[in-house]
Amino acid sequence: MRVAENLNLALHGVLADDPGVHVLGEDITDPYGGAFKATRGLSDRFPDRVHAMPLSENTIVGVAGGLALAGDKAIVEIMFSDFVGLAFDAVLNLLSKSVTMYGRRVPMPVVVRCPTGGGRGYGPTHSQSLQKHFLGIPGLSVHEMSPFHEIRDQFDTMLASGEPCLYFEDKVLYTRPMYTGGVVDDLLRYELVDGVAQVYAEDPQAATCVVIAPGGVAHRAMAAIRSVLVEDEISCVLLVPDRLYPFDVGPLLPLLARAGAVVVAEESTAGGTWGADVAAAVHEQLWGRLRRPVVLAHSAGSVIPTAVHLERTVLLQEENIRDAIRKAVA
Amino acid sequence: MRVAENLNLALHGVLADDPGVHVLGEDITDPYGGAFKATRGLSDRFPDRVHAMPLSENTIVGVAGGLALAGDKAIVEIMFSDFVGLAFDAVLNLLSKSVTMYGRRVPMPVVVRCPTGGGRGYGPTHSQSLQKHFLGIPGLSVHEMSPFHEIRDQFDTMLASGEPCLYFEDKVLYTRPMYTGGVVDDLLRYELVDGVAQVYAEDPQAATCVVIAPGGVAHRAMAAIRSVLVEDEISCVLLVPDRLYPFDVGPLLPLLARAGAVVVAEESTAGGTWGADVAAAVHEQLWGRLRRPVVLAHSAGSVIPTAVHLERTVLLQEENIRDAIRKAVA
Amino acid sequence: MTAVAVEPRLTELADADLESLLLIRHFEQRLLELFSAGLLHGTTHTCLGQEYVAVAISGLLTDADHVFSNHRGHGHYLARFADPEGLLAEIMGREGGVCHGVGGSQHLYREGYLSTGVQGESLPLAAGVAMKLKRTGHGGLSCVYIGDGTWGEGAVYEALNLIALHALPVLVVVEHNGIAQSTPTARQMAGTIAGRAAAFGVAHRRIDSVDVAAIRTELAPLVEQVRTGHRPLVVEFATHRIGPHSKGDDTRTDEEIARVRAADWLPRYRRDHPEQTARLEPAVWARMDAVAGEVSARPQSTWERSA
Amino acid sequence: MTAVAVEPRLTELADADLESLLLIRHFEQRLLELFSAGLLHGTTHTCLGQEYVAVAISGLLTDADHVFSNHRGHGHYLARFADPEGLLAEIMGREGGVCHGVGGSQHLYREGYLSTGVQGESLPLAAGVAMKLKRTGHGGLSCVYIGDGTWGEGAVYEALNLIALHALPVLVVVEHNGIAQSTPTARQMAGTIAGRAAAFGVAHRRIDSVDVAAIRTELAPLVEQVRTGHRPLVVEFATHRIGPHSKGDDTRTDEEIARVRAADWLPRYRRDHPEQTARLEPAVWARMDAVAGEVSARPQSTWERSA
Ligand SMILES: Cc1ncc(C[n+]2csc(CCOP(=O)(O)OP(=O)(O)O)c2C)c(N)n1
Ligand SMILES: Cc1ncc(C[n+]2csc(CCOP(=O)(O)OP(=O)(O)O)c2C)c(N)n1
Ligand SMILES: [Mg+2]
Ligand SMILES: [Mg+2]
Repeated sequence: MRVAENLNLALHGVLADDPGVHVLGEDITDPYGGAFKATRGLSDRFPDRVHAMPLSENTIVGVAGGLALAGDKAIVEIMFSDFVGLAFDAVLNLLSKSVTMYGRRVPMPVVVRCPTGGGRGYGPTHSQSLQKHFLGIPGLSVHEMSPFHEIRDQFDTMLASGEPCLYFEDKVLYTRPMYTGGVVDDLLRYELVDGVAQVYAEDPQAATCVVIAPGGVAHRAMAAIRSVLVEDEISCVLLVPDRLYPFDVGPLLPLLARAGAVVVAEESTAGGTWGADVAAAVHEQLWGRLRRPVVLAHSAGSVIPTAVHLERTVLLQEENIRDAIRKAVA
Repeated sequence: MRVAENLNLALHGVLADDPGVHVLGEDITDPYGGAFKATRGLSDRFPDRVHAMPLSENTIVGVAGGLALAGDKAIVEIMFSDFVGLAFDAVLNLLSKSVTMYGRRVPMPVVVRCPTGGGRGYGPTHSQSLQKHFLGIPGLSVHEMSPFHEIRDQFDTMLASGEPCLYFEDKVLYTRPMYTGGVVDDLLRYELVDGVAQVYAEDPQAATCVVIAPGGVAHRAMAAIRSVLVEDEISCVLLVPDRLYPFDVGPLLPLLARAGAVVVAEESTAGGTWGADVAAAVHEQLWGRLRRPVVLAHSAGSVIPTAVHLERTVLLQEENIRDAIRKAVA
Repeated sequence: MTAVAVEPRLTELADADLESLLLIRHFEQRLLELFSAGLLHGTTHTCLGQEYVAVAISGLLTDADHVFSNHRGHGHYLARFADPEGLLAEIMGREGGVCHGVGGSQHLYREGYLSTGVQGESLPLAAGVAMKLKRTGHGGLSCVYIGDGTWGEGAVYEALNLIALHALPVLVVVEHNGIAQSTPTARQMAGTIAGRAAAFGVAHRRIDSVDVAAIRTELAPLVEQVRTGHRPLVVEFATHRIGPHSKGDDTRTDEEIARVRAADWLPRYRRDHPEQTARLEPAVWARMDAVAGEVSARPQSTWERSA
Repeated sequence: MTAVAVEPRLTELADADLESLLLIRHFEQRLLELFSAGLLHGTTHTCLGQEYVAVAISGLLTDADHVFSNHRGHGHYLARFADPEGLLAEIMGREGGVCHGVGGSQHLYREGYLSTGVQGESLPLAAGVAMKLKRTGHGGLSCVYIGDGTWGEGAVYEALNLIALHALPVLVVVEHNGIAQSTPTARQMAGTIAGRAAAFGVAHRRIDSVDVAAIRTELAPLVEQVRTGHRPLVVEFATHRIGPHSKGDDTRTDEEIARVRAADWLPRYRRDHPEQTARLEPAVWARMDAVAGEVSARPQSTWERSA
C-alpha cells in the first residue's frame, strides 16, 4: 500500500470510529480530495464533518481549536507546510497556550497536517521543511509521517494526547510504499521499538554508526546505509522516530553508545536544526563515549530553487548522508 | 544613559542621517511614543516617515518590505515580540524570500524590533523569548540588544546588510544603564572584540569557564559570574554577542578551548534552543578539548505564568546560570 | 462617540443588574488603587465607562453560550460570573484564582468562558465553537467581545467570512470606544464597522444608548435570530473608555478626557435613580472592601505545571 | 460570470495588443504541451481565458508603476514585458531565465515587477511600495493582481485598510474567475468583492466585458484617479478560467467546462476580426515555435547562491 493510501485510510478510519472528529482544509472535499488527494472520499462519506475552508490558514487552525475547545477533535490540512507560517500565531499563542496557560490543562486535540519538503520542483515557497521552527513550544508536539509507522496509530496517539500536534508529511513519501512485516527489501529489515523504527542490514546492536532521520528522509538514509555497507563495509542502523519533539534519546542511548558514531539527517536548511537539538541531548548523555561529535546532515543554508538541477544542489541528498556517515566513523 | 534612551537616540539618529529610513508600528507616534517609549519624539520630528499603524502585524512587516523594495529602509516595532508570530509568514516567505528567491539578491533592508522576554508579570502571551523560532532562515539574521553594544551601530549594521533582521530587545534592559568605557562596576570590566562583549573580573584568557548569553540575559549572567567568583573562586568570562544568527563561534574558539568549560544561557523555554545550535558548533570545533558538554541554561519547558512568584519558577534566573557554571566546571 | 446631547432618563434596572454594574466599576477602581499602592504587578486594562456593555449582553446569554473576551475583560467576566474573589485572586496571584495565577488579568478560562491577550485570535476560536454549537442544536451561541482597534487584524475578517459562509451562531460585540491604546479610531480604521459587516452579509446593529434595559429590548430579537436562525450578528456599541488604556498611559487631552467622562453612565444613573443607587452602592463598596481584604490575605497561589 | 447572453462585436485592437493576447495564449498552450511531453517539472498555472485582463490593464500602466503578480502570472508578465524567452527559460531552468531558474513560474522579479506564490502576501508589499511612490510624487502606482479566492486571506483586509487610511496609489485587480483551485467562489466567499471595497471606503468597479479597448476606456479615468488623486481602486473582472487550476486537476463538470469555454474571448475575437487574427496568429505560433525550440536548446541555468 502506498503511503498516501495509508494516510487516506487513516483519515477515513478516524472519522468513522470517532463521531467527534472533523477534518478541515482548503480544497479537501470531493471530487478534488485535496491537493495531494489525502482526503479523497472523506466528504462524500462524512459530509457534515469534512469542511472545505477558504484560503485562511490562520483561521482554519483557530477554528480547529474552537471545535476542540467545544469537546470535539479536529484534523487540519495545510495545503503546503510552507503556509503554516500564516498560522504560526494560532499554533503558538492560541492552541498551545490554551492547553497550558489557564492553570490547568485545557485539552486541545488538534492535528495540523503539513505536506512538506522539496524534490518536486515546486519552488522556494512550496518546498520547505519548517519542522525546526516549531520545536520547544510548551504544549505542542511535532510528529512526522514515515513509511514504517501505521498512520492510523499516529493519528490516534496525537488525538489522544489532548494537545495540538503538527504532523509533517514529506510529499515525496506519498507515492512510496508502506513497509510491513519487518522487511524493507532483500537487504534491509526493520523493527519498531518504542515508536522508533530501527532499520538495518545486519545486527543493529553491532552497528558502527547510528543514523537518525525523520520519515521524509528515510529513503535517502536507507540508500546511504546500503551504499556505505557495500562500498565501505560500514554497518549502520537507521532510526526513524514518529515524533520529533519532544524526542527522548534515553531509550536509544545503549545503541548509540555501542556504535559510538551518530548522524542526524534532515531536509531542513542549515541553522537551528532539529539535529542540533538531538545532538545536544546525545552529547550530554554520552559524553566521552562517542568517537566524534554527532554529525549533522541537512540541506544547505539556502533558498530552495525551482529548477530541478539547482534544487538538487541545495537539498539534502543521499550523498550528503553517505558523507556524513563516513565522517562520523572516520 | 539608560538603554531605552540609547535606543531612542539611535532611532532619532538613523532617521536624521538617512532620509530613506521609515519607522512603522502600533502606537509609536507622539505623545504616546510607543508602549515602551522607544519611539518618543520621532513622529514630532519626522512626521512623514514615522507611521502609526493599525493592529496588523503581518501587514506592517509586509509594508516595511514594500518600502525596502522601493529603495527605502524600514524599522518596524512589534509591540510585544510575542506577536511577531502573526508576521511569521511575512518574515519567512515574503521578506527573507524576496532577498533570496529571485536568482539575485534583492536588497530588503528591514529591521523588525521585538521587545521581548518576561520578568515583568505580563503573562503568557506578553513575555516570551521567541528568538529560537527564527534561526536558520536563509536571508534572515537575528540580532539582540545589549547594554554593551551601541544601538546606533547595530542599526547601521543591520540596515546596511540589505536583508531583513529581527532585533530582539529584552524589556528588562530598557531601564538599565548602558555600559561605557570598559567598566561595568567595581569588579567587572568588559571589552568589545569582533562585536562580542567580553565581560570579566580577571584575565579572560585565564578563565575556567566561558558563559555565552544574549543581551537580555547579561545581567543575570554577570550576577552569576560574580557570585561563583566570590563563592567558588571560579573565574568566568561572559560573552555577549550582538547577533545570534548567523553566529560564528570561530573567533571565540581559543577562549573556549583554554577554558574547557562552556555555558550558554538564554531565556527561551526548553527545546530547540539557540544554545543547542551554539553547542553543536562548539562541539564540532572543540571535540576532545572540553571537560564536558556545553551546558545549556534556559527557562523551563513551560508556559510563562503571570503571577510573579510563579513566573520566577519558570524563567531563567541567576541561580540557574550559577548552577550551570558549577556543573560545567565540576 | 459624540457626547449624547439629549439625555433621556435611564430605565430603572433590577437590583441585580445595577449591582453587577457597580461591582464592575468598584472592582476596577479598587484594582487601580492596588496598583498605585504597589500591591499588584504586571498590567491591567479597565473597562471604566463600558461596564454597561457587558451587563446588557450578559443578560441576553444563557449557560449554553460561550463567551470570548479580550484584554479588557474584567467586566465581561464579572457580568457573567459575579465572582470578584476568583478574579481578584487571579490578578493578585493568590489562592483561589480562576486560573491559579497563571493566566492573570488577560487570560481567563472557565467552562463557557475564555479570554486571551492577543487581539484577533478569539474570533476564529469562537467560530469553531459555534460550529459545534450549531451541530448540537441546543441554541447556544458564541459571543465575542472585541474592540474597534482589533478590526486591524486580518483574523477578524477571515473568521467573519467563515462565520457568514457557514451561517454560524456567533454574536460579535464590538466595544467601539473610539480609541485603541493611544490611537484614535480614525487613524486606525478606514470605512466603518457597519460596512465591514455588510461586506460579509452579516447583520449589524449599532447601539448608542447606555440604557441596559433598552439595549436588551432592542437586541433580544436579534440575538434570538443568532441562536435559532443561525444569523450571525455584529453589535457595535458606541462607547467611551473613561480610564487609561492600562495604567497611567492616557495621552488624551484634558478636553478629550472630560468629554469621555461626561458620557459615563454612572453619574447619569445616579441622577436618574438616586434612591436605588444610594441603597445598593454602599453594599458593593463594602463587598469590594471585604473581597480585597480577604483575597489580599490569602497565600500565594500554587500551580502544578502541566507543560 | 454567467455566460454573456448578447455578445456585442469586440472592438478591433491595435496589432500589438492582439499580438500580446495571442502570445500569452500560445505561450501557455505550449507550456501545457511541454508538461505533457515530460519536458517540464514542478507546477504551473495557466491564465487561459483571462489573458485580456492583463493586456487591458498593462495598457494603462507606465514604467513608473509596480506590478505585483501571483501564481497565475504568465499573462501579467508577458503583457508587461513581451519576453517569452526569459519566462520560458525561467520555467524550464535554462540560461537566460528571468531569475536564473530559482524562482520558476510563480516567483518572478524584474525592476517594477514581482510575483510570489503565497496568496495574500502581495497586497501589503504593494502598499509599502505605494507609500514610497506617493512620496516620490511622479504618479506611479502599485498594481496588484489577485484572485477571488485570495480574499480568504486576512492580509488582504489588513492591507486594504491601510491603503485606504493612507490614501495610497494602489490598483487592486481582482480576477474573479468564480473558482479557487477546485472550490467555487460561493463556497469560499460570503458577501461580495464590491461590499469589501465599500467596507474600507475604497472605490470599486466591476468589469464584465472582455473587450480590451472598452475596458481601457472605462478604467482610464479611474486609474488616473489612483495616480493623481491617490484614490485606491478595486477593479473586479468577472472572468473565466478555461484551463485546469494547474495541470490536469480540473474536477469541474463537463457542462461547467463547456460554459467557461463558451465565454472565451478568443473565438469571439476571431469571429469578429477574422482577417486581423488570421494575419497575426501564425506569426505568434511561429514565434512560440522558435522560442520553444531555442530555449529548449539552451544549457541549464547557472546560479550563484547568495543565501
Ligand atoms: C495582536 C496584538 N497586537 C497588539 C496588541 C497590543 N494591544 C493590546 S490592546 C490594544 C488596543 C486594542 O484596541 P481596541 O481593540 O480598540 O480595544 P480597547 O483597548 O479600546 O478596548 C493593543 C494595540 C495585542 N494585545 N495583540
Ligand atoms: C497562502 C496560500 N494558501 C494556499 C495556496 C494554494 N493555492 C494556490 S492558488 C489557490 C487558489 C487561489 O484562488 P484565486 O485567488 O481565486 O486565484 P485563481 O487560482 O482562481 O487564479 C490556492 C488555494 C497558496 N498558494 N497560498
Ligand atoms: Mg477601542
Ligand atoms: Mg479564482
